[in-house]
Order: sequence, then structure tokens, then C-alpha cells
Amino acid sequence: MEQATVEMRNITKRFPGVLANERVNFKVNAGEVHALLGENGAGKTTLMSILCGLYRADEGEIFIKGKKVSFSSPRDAINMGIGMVHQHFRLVRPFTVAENILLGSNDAGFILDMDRVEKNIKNFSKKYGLKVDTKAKVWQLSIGEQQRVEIIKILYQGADILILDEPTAVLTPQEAEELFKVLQQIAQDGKAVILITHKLNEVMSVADRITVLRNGKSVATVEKEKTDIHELTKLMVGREMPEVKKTEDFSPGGVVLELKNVNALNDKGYPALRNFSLSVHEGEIVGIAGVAGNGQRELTEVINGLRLTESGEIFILGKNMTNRPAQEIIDAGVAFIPEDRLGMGLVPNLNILDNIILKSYRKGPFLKGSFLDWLSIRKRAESLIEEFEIKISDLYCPVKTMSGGHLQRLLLSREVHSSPKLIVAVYPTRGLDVSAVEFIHHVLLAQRAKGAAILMISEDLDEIFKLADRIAVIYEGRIMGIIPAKDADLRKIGLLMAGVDRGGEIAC
Amino acid sequence: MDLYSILTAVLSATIIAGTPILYASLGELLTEKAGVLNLGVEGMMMIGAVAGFLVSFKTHDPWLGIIAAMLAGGCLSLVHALMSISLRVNQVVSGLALTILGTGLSAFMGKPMIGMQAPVTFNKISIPVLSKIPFIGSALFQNDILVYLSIILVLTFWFLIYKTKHGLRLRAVGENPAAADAVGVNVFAFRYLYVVIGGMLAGLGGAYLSLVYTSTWLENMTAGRGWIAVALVIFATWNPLRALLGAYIFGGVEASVFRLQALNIVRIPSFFLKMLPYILTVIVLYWATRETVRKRIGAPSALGLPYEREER
Amino acid sequence: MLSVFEKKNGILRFEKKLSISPLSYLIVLIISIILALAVGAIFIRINSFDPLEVYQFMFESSFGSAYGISETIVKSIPLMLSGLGVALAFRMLLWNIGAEGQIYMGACAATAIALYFPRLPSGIMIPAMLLAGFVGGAIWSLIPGIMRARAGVNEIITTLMLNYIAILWVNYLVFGPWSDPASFNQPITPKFPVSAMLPTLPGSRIHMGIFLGLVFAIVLYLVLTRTRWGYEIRVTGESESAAKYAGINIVRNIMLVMLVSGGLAGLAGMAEVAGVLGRLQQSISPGYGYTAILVAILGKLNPLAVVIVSFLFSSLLVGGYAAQTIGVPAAIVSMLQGAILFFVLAGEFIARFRLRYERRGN
Amino acid sequence: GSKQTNSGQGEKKEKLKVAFVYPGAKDDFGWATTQENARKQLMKEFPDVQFTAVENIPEGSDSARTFTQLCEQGYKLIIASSFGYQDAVHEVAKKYPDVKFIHCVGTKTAPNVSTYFGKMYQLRYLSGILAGKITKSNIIGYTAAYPVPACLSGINAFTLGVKSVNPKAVVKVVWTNTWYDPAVEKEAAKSLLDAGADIISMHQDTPQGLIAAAERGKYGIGYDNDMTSFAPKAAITSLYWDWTKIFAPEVQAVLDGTWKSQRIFKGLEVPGFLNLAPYGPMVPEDAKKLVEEKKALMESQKWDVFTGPIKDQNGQIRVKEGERLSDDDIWGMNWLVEGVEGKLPQ
Ligand SMILES: Nc1ncnc2c1ncn2[C@@H]1O[C@H](COP(=O)(O)OP(=O)(O)OP(=O)(O)O)[C@@H](O)[C@H]1O
Ligand SMILES: Nc1ncnc2c1ncn2[C@@H]1O[C@H](COP(=O)(O)OP(=O)(O)OP(=O)(O)O)[C@@H](O)[C@H]1O
Ligand SMILES: [Mg+2]
Ligand SMILES: [Mg+2]
Repeated sequence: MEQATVEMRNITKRFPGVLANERVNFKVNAGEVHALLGENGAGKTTLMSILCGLYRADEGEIFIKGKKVSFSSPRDAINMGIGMVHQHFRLVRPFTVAENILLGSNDAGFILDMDRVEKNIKNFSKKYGLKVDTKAKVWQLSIGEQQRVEIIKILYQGADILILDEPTAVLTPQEAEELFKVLQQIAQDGKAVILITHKLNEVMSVADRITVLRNGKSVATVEKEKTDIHELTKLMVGREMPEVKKTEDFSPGGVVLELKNVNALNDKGYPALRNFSLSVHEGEIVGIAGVAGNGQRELTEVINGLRLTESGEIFILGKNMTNRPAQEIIDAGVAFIPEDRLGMGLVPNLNILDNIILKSYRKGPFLKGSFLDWLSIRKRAESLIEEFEIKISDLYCPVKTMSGGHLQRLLLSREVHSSPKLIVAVYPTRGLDVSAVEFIHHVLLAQRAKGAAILMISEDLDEIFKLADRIAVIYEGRIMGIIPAKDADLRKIGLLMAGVDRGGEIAC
Repeated sequence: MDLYSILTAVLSATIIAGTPILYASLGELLTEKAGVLNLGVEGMMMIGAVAGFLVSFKTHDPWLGIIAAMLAGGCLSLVHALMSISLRVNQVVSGLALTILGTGLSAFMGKPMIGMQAPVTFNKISIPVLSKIPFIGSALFQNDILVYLSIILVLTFWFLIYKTKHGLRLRAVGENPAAADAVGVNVFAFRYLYVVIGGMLAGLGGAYLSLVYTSTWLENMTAGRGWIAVALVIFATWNPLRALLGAYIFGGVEASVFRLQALNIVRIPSFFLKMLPYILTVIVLYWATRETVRKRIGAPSALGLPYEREER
Repeated sequence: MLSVFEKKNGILRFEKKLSISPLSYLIVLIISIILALAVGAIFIRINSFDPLEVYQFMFESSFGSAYGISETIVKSIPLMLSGLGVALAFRMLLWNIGAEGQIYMGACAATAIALYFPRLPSGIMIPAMLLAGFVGGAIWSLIPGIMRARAGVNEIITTLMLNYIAILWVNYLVFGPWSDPASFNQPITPKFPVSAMLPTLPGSRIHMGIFLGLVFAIVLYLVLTRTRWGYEIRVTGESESAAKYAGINIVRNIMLVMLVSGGLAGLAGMAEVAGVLGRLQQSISPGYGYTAILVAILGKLNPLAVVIVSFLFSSLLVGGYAAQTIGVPAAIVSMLQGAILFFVLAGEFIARFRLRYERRGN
Repeated sequence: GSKQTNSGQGEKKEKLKVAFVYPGAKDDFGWATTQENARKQLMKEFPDVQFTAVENIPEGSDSARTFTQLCEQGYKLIIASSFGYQDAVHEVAKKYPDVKFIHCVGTKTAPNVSTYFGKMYQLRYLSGILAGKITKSNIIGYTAAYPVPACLSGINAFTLGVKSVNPKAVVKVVWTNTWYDPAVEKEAAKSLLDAGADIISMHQDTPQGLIAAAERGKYGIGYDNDMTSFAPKAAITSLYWDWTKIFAPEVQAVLDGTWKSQRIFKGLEVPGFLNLAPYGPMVPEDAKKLVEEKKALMESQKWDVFTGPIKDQNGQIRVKEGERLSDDDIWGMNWLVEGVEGKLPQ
């Protein structure tokens, strides 16, 4: 039997309070695309971070091409031909593409000779069909382009073991397909490709073999030919997947949120929203589909008064709220579940009581004169904890110690408790496991039933299809189209997400 | 005395007065390039001033003094490196602590040196031909070796930062340590190295004050120059060449304070004249901040943030 | 995580905790002081004194007699007031290191009242001077505050630069316009009228400033923990993006916090001139504003802890000056201060780890 | 030390303890050093008396406590070497009436508080004669710390000395606003040299002015101590104090029990108190002779520097023809004579 290119034996890794990997075994051969499958938090990223030298395993051994290795830094792993494209790209944004690629390589001497490097890179990208503009600065690139840079970067370093951590999360379906072709070509070159994902259809379309992680343990390694989605689901979740509930028909009420020709800039001062118009009605969920970085963040910030518009108008319940301070928008009954729950929606170092009143400390039942009434705050916290089944060890310990799913429950519980008229939810279930996802979907649907208007931004098309009444596709800060959910299909949405409009032209 | 010779004299004094600030500022700039904020410049300058003075006083060798000053500044900055890089203490707090420690330590070490005169110093070296250039010649090309060295260092580091692969990595460490780490750049080594280099240069700047500028040592003799150096880094938008310009602007102001008095040009109380460098710092900082905001030139993105691999 | 050593049936390892308890912080503080004293002992030894004797002498001079204790309290007043100001600003991650200048400006403004309205009865004079002291310090911190809030200008540097300017300004006043005609251009203002002096506890120099300090500590503590505004400060200090998200007006809060922060330091200056010195003169503060930074940090920015730490620090200073009467250099004290701070900072990190014994095979 | 009679007799009597208190470092080579030199000399002259130096005592609230502690520790004579201690001295003196204080340039005395300073302006005048004779550019630089009477009387006397031999010359004053800061003092001196001065005189505690002059090949006049060694070729002379001459009688008086509060303001009439360091080679013979003449006049107290007519900067007569300024007026001088370029802060 041939020698495995990578073999990880009995890998164990602990984080404070978490056993992320427990005696994991993992084997990859040259020339294959090997999928690492598992739910959120199963320990996939941790395992691969160990392989690429970023983390150190507490226990276990790694063999590369039969040789036992021990990495103390990513440098050691790179020298063994291992390269990883991380879930959150590790690119230096003010640098050019070429500079980023050069950064890790042993190419070029002491003095920078960018012309030569750029030529080398071009040859390289031609070979794998990975087109990039070497002179462009990374921050100017789309997410898809940045991913290409990452892949070229590790190939340029001479990697023959490539790890990609959830590469398709940021791609349109079409882009994902293109990527898979590239990956297969790389594998055919005799390199080993490891693909981390939790999307089963991807696994079935690209992988040769699949290793499934569950709860930090490796549960099985199977060949694609000998398995099916059903079995993989069971391996991954440990039980049958629940059926997706279809949304019942809706009867939208009056307009709650209306954006008219809104233009806004991003942090770099470039247009992020262009003539953006959209309305959301009472009792309606509008899903915004689109590749991350196409203006979603700016859209939510503009609505919530966290970013100024350049032009255009925003109405909430018929009142012009353009460029009003965040406080007024909160008072108008807008709830906001931000993308960065721990960075923005919650204050990590404060306790649950402090976090519960983040939006309502200014008035209402919690305020007696100008003093906060901690007793009633405590009562509220306890009732929310019960109602939303929030797991927390102590009311007074900082919320940063809570798990992702429970943080999201806490955030959601606070936001919906005030019976909002409008809920802006950004990636509400990202990084959560199945039961948490179900719970959150349930809460959102219940709010809809109560008549709230919901604007939901998600990168997960399945989620959008499941929840949304209408789907709006955003591309480079414009609405590409708004489609009732029942008329939408994946291919069409995918094309719109890629900026191809109905006429088949590239929008610009 | 005619205007011409007054101006040349001011120019020459400008360069001398600007040099200690330049060293310190260049050091802080390099430290910040690597993503570490070290507010202990004032303390490191003081410790450099006293160590340099002490050693050259005992050995009668100014070069040994310079080396000692750099070592002393480097050692102190190593404390900051340990605190901020390894122990991940808040960098502002650690830097402030460093200044306090440096002030106390230098006062203690320098106790026996108060009022002494440095036995040796650096002689002025005229660069042939160039020093004969009218007006600027004598000011620019008739200086002690440390002035030349400071300019050479500025050019060298400018080249190193922007034109070499080492510099590319340095910048990456300051911009996005996670990215640098992932491609095998040793973030910790870079940070330690440049924090220490920064400390050494601050120490050198301090030694310039005690060994060359005055040839004596005095408690608190840096008089806020370390802080001005920190402000200059912002003015310089993290570019060594602009730090050179900024340091000489401040040197110019310092050199003008007494000349304005001596020449009876302005009739305002001397106390107000002495405020000039500090007022200027505030104004320059205000202007530079607006400028960098407008042009969106920022500090290294990871400035002040500790890095840990296994942190999410 | 580090495994320290393994045994047959288990493993001992360092584990990281997420936060440290007040008790372990207290232990860290005490160990740090001891370590710092040990380091100081080396230097005292180098100067050929007996460290134990010196420390004993220092301790006796600050705690050994009623006079010593009262002097320690007197000295803790400016540290306490400016330390509270610094702690408040640091809470919001506003690095106000300009307390020294704010002390000078507060003293200067209070002096203006005493000099220009010498005939006010003390019932009006004292409140007016308190107000002036507060306003003087507040203006001096508001300048950097506005620059920071409106234009993002680094307040560390601006507050520091304003220190130098304030000291020169007071110098100008005491040599120039405010110089006491009776003292022939010597750098002092005329003596304040009795109505402008803060009442003192009989038989000591302890003046009303101590109540000011204690009251403000309690008020500040209540504000921070119990009020809307305190809540806003805590949230903003912990996470600016969360504050924005919650609709907190950060720009206004930056200015407000800087204002109060400087105002407290200004009160410290007022208390020095009206409580101790009785006039404005060249050097009214031997670096209280800088020591206040240490006090605030070691007090973990908690107003009540600041009171205790300022008392401890003031005893260190009083002991230090006393040590000079037996020839120990002054620099020892500032070194001890720096060393304590470093040991605490490092100790806090170490205290975050704990040893844990873990059995093998769950 | 010939006069100590008391010390041997009373075994029961405690040893007299004397403390010198300084705001800065005791060995700063400036003002404090002049006191320190005296202290060391006194230790030799009075072997049975303990002389202690306490340094780095800030002039603010810390000084009162330090004085109190010294009183408590049994010190009976305290020499407070800085004006800024005035309030503290008087506060503590009231509480410890048996402790004697001698306070530098104080504006008031008390039953157990004397004040002290010396007529350094007399030497300033003499050095002004030298400078007036030597200068070629007719611009003489003067760096001064603060516009306090000690400095002003020095500047005025110096200028009068210059004018007495060279009416065309002017004295340019630069205020440094510090007693002790080498960098600042050097910069100030250099700026005067740049402005055309060829001699630097100074009222500062470091030799930086002298050194700056030497670096430019110009001349300078030292102060406080004999600074000529810092720049042998450039030093015209150096004006220095020997405070032993003043303090020794005070110590003796305390031992004798005859100590009296007074304002101590002595000059050349006390032999060896005010001294001129040996002249540099640039000093012409006629200047030396002139200096000797004037010096003799002042030693015999027949004549003094501030003898009219003297005009101030605004041309107003300050001292009328034939009149002599009183010690009080000199002790509190707050104006500048004609011929000084430089301003007082208002
Ligand atoms: N740096 C870290 N510090 C603490 N805990 C961590 C860290 N990284 C991962 N964990 C924890 O380890 C477990 C495994 O995380 P990991 O990121 O490996 O999962 P994953 O399978 O990649 O999940 P996802 O699909 O969400 O990316 C999780 O419980 C996570 O919270
Ligand atoms: N950075 C961290 N530091 C310390 N503990 C952490 C950290 N992140 C997570 N934990 C702890 O690890 C546990 C798992 O965290 P994680 O966020 O991975 O949860 P999860 O497995 O994804 O669960 P959920 O289903 O709620 O998302 C939690 O109990 C949390 O307290
Ligand atoms: Mg999770
Ligand atoms: Mg992952």
C-alpha cells in the first residue's frame, strides 16, 4: 500500500474549557481531494491549524510522507510543503497581490525585485488558470479574487499539501464550481488537497475521500463512491437531519422599511451602496443574498444609523430617518443582530446583566431617575435565560466565556424582547450548530408571525430559501433583482450574485 | 550681525537640536512598524543619556559611551517587549511604566555624575567640498559623526523598509501579524527585534543629548523630547524620510526659542517662547491627524494589539 | 497549554483562566510590592545603606506617629483626586496623562479667585475656588478631549504637551503679573486671605480636600456602577463598536469624561494651593499628576481602590523624602514605583494561569 | 578651626546638629555646590558639630514636613538654601522656636529665622570692567535664569561695569527660566554668540555658557564656583563664593548661645567671601589695575556699585547723583539699568 502523504495520529488539542480535538486520526494521500467534514465546532479548523504549524497539539503525532515531524511554527510546516488557505484570509490588505505572495516565499533575494516576482506569478497563475492582477492592492479585490491570491500564495511557496478551510462560504455557486475544477487539477498534479466544509453537496461533487469529525473526534473516513449524502449526514450530526419546514404563505402589511436610491461609501471611501432601493413590509422576511463584501455590511450600518449616506433617503414606518443618530433608530423600534456578535452586539468583558440592557438602559423599566435598577434587570435576565434556554455558568461572569450559540441566543433574546417593528439580522446562524440554528429560525419566524418586518442577510442560500418571502440579490452595492422566494431557483440567484443580470450582461 | 550668518547659525543649531529627536523618533517608528507601541521613549532616552555619559566618563571613550547608551535603551525596551509581546500587557500602560522606571533609574544611576563635564566628545568633521557650499554647507556638512550617522540610518531604514524583503515582512508583521505568521514569518522575533532596535535608537538619542549636545548629565534632561518623538512618528506617517523632516522642524523651533530672545525680534515673555515646541507639537499632531485621516494613511493596522497564535 | 510534568495516572498542567478575582489581584499586589522592595534593597545596598534599616525608617516616618500618618494623608489628597480623574478617563480608554498640567491649571484658576476677589467671605470664596479649580483643570483636559473626539487626535501626546505648557504658564504668572510685590519678583503670589484657605483638622495639616477626595471616590463609584452615564462609560471603554451599536454618543462622552477627569485633577491643584501652600508658586506639584497614573492603574481603575492605593503611595513618597534626610537618594522612590507597577503587570498575567491536575482517561 | 571653645566642656550637652537643605542635587556644581563646599569646610573647622546635607526636597508641601522631621531629629540650625522654602521655614520655625533657620534670599525674618545672601553684584561690576575692556564687537551676552533680584542686581552691576569703561557696549540678556539645565543654557549662550556677542557672562548654575563661548573661540565669565577649568583658554575669570566665611560665625554663634536673627547681606568687606578666579591670558593689564582700584574701594566700603546717577531702561533716573542705593533696594531690585537689552516679564 502506498505511503500516505499526511498522517495524523491520536491528535488531542484542548482550549480553555473545550476539548477541540480528541484522539483524531486523519490520513491523506497524494493526488486526492480529501474532504474534512463536520458540523460547526467539530474541530476541523483546529485539526488543520495543527497540521499547518499554527497550533501545537497537546498529544499525538504527525507524519509527512512517512517521516515523523514536529512543527513549532508555520515555517516548519511550509518547509514540509504544507500550505493552508484560512477561513479568514490571511492577507495584508495594504500590500499588493505580488507583495503578499512574495511575503512567504523564499523567492527573490534581499532586495525586492517586484518585476521579476510579478512575472513568475503570472506564469504560475496561467498554469492553474487562477487569474489575478499582481499590482492590485488586496483591499481592492473581491473576496473571490482574494481567495485566488491565497491559493497562488501557497502554491508559490511550493506547497504540495493544500488545505482550504471552507473556501466556498464566500463564493457564488458558479465560482465554487470553478474553484473545484482548479482543485481537481491541482490534485491531478500529484498534490494532496484537503477541503474543509460542512456542505454535503460540495463534498459529493469534488472529494475523492471524506473524513468526518464529530465533537472533536474522527468518526469515519469513507470513499465518495461508497457513500451518500444520507450516510454522511448521519455520521456528521450523529442523528437524522430534521426536515426543513416550509414557510406558510404570508400576507404582508404596510411598509416598515423603505430605502430610496441610497448611496454610501465604505471605510476606504469608495462607493459601497449604489442607488440602493428596497422596501420591507410588516410580517415579511426579505433575504439579501450575495457574496460577502458586496455592501451588505454598509447596508445594515446605514439602516441602523451607524454610517452616513451620501445621498438617498431611508424611511422607517413612514418617517424619514436618513442619517439620524443610532439612538433614534433604536427608539423607532429597530432591532439589529449584527454580523460580529461579540464585537458589536455584545460587550465581551461585561456580564449578562450589563449586556441585557445595552439597548434599553436609557429608559423604561430599568431606570429609576438616573439610576439603574439592577434588581429588575436581574429579573429580566433570569426570565430571558429561561425563555431562550441560555446556558451560562454565572450571571456575573463576562459573556465572552459563553459559547457561540448561546451568545447568539442572548443577543436575539434581547433584541426581540422589545417587540421590534423591524429586525435587521446579519448572518444570524453563522457558526452555529443544528439545534441552535433551528432555534433561531424558529424565533425569527415567530417574530414574522407577530408582524415584524425582517431584513435578513445571509451567505447561506439554503437559509434564505427556507426563511425568506422575497429574495433580493446584492452585487457591488446594487440590487441585481428582487425575486419572490417561490419563483427563485439556485442557478438564477447564483448568476445574479456573480453580477450577471437577467440579460446575461455583466453589471458594472 | 547680518541676517545671512544668523540664518546659517540657526540652521546649524537646528540640526544639532533635531538629532536627538530624530534618533528617538526613528526608533519609535521602527517599533511601531512592527506593530508595537512603545510610549517609554522618554524613559529610554533618559537611561541612554545617563548610561552613555557614565561610561564615556569612566572610559574616556565616547564610542563606548554610545554603545552603552544603546545597550541601556535596548535593555529597557526589552522589558517592554517582554511585557507587551509575551505577557500581552496593555502597551500604553507598559510604556508609561517604562517612562517612570527609566526616569527613576536614570536619576539613580546619574547621581554621582551631576555637574560633571564629559571628558571627551565627538569632533566636528567637515566633509570636503560639500562643506564649502554657501549657506547650507557649514550647517549640513560640518557636524559630528553622530549627525551623519543619523542621516545614514534614516536612509538605510527607509531602504530596508520599502525596498527589501525583510522590510516587507516587517511591514506585514505590523499590518497583519496573523497573515505574516501563517506564511512563516516569525512575528515574535520581528517584534522583539524592532522593539529593541527602537530602544537602542532612543538610548542613542539620549546619549546625543548628554554626550554631544551638552556634554553633561542632568536629571530629566530630555524635557519631553521623547514624547515629541512619539508625536513625530504620526507626523511622519510612519515614513523615516518624513521623520527626518519633522525632527529638523522641531530642532528649528528649539534653536529659535533663544535666538528670538537674543535678537529682540519678538517681544513676548521668554516663558511663552519656551512653550513653542510643545504648542507646535499639538498643532502638528492635529494637522497630521487630519491629513492622515483625509488621505487614509493609517498607522500599521495591528499597532498596539498583542498577537497570540491560538487566540481567536 | 503547557503540561508541566506527567505522572502515571494523570497530568499536571497550566491552565488559563479568563479573568482574575479581586483576591488574587490583592495577592499579586502584595507580592509585587515585596518584590519591588527587594529590588530596591539591592540599589540601597549599592549605595551602602542597610535596606532593612532604611525601610524601617521609611515606614516609621509615614506610619510611625500621628504626625507621620497625618502627613501621609495630606500627601494622599492630590494623588487621590487626580488619581480618580485619571481612573475615570482610563475607564473609557482615554489616556489622559496630563493630570500634572491639569493640577497646575486648577491651582492657577483657584488662585485667580483668591487674588482678584480677596474680600469674599469664605462661604463664597471656598466654593468659588473649588469651582474655579475644577473648571481650570477641566478646560485643560477638554482641549485634548475635543481634539480627540472631533478629529481623532492622539490624546496621550496632547495631554502630555499641555503639561509643559501649563507649568510654563504658571511660571509666567508667578514671575510676572501675579508676583507678590512684597517678595521682590521672587516667584510666589501674595499669600491668600484666610477666607481662601481650606479648613484643616485641628492640630494637623489635613485639610478639607480629604473629604473632597473621599466624597468624589464614592460618587464616582456610584456613577460608574449605578447610573446611565456610568454604564455608557463602561460600555464605551470595553467596546467602542458596541457603544456605537447601542446608540451611545461617544463624541459627547469623550468630552464629558475628559472634562470631569481634568476637573478632578484641577481640584487636586486647588486643594494644594488652598489647603497646604496658601499661595501659588513655581513648583506646586512634584509630579503628583504622573504618580496619579500609577495610582489609577494599580487601583484597577476602581474609584474605591484608588483611595487605598493613593494612601499607600503617599506613604511611599513620605517615607522616601524622609529617607533623604538620612542620605538615601530620592530616585529610589521613583524606581520603587516603577518596579511595583511592572511586577503587578507581570503578576496579573501570571495570576491568570492556574495549575490543574487532570486525571487520565476520562 | 580655632574658636571652638564650647564644644568640649558640657558632656551633658548634646552635639550640635546642623542641616543644609537643597531643592535639587547637592553636587550640582552650581549654587548647591557652593553651600556644600562650605559645609565640608565647616566639618573640618567644627569637628564636634554634625553637618548633614538633605537634597532633592521640593519647594512645595514636602519641605515643611522635612523641616519638621529635622527639628524632631534634634537639628538646631537649618540652612534652607532656596527662596521657595520661605513659607515652610516660617511655619516650622514658629513651632520650634529653639531651632535656628537661615533662609536664602528670604524677604522676611523672624526671631529664629535669618535670611542670607551676598553682594555678588560687586564682583559682577568688576567683571563688567574686564568685559568692557575685552569686547571687540561691543555686544556682551548675559544668560540669566529668572528675573529675580539676585539676577537683576547682577545684570545691572555688570552693565554699569561695562559702561564705565566702554560706553558704546551693550549687554544682551537672555532668560532661560531655569537655574540648572545644561542643554538650555548652552543653547541660550549660543544664541547670544550668534547675535554677535563675543563674551558670555552668566547667572546660571552650569558652566555651559563658558563652554559654548570656548567652542566658538570667544570668551566667558563663570559664576558660582571656579569654573575656569572647564574652559581655560576662554575663561576671563569666574566669580565665586566661599560661604564658609558667612556660615562659620553663625555656627559659632549658635554654639555660644549668642545667635541673633538678622539679614545677612555681606560683600567684599568680608575677606575671602567673594572671589575672582585667576584671570585668563586675554585680560589686559590696564583692566586688571582698574579692577583692583574699584575692589579696594568696595572692600573699604567707601564706594559701592549702585551709586548715582543711574538711569533705568526707560531713561528714568533711579538713583540720583551722589546717592547710594540701600541694601533693601538692592535686595529687592526689580528694574534694569540703561544699556541692557532684554525685557522683564510684566
Ligand atoms: N483559539 C481557540 N481558543 C479557544 N477555543 C477554540 C479556539 N479555536 C477553536 N476553539 C474551540 O474548539 C472547538 C473546535 O473549533 P474549530 O474551529 O476547530 O471547529 P470547526 O470544525 O472548524 O468549526 P466551524 O465549522 O465553525 O469552522 C470549538 O468548540 C471552538 O470553540
Ligand atoms: N475564546 C474562548 N476562551 C475561552 N473559552 C471559550 C472561548 N471560546 C469558547 N469557549 C468555551 O468553549 C465552549 C465551546 O465554545 P464554542 O463557541 O465553540 O461553542 P460551540 O461548540 O460552537 O457551541 P454552540 O453550539 O453554542 O455554538 C464554550 O462553553 C465556551 O465557554
Ligand atoms: Mg461554535
Ligand atoms: Mg472552522
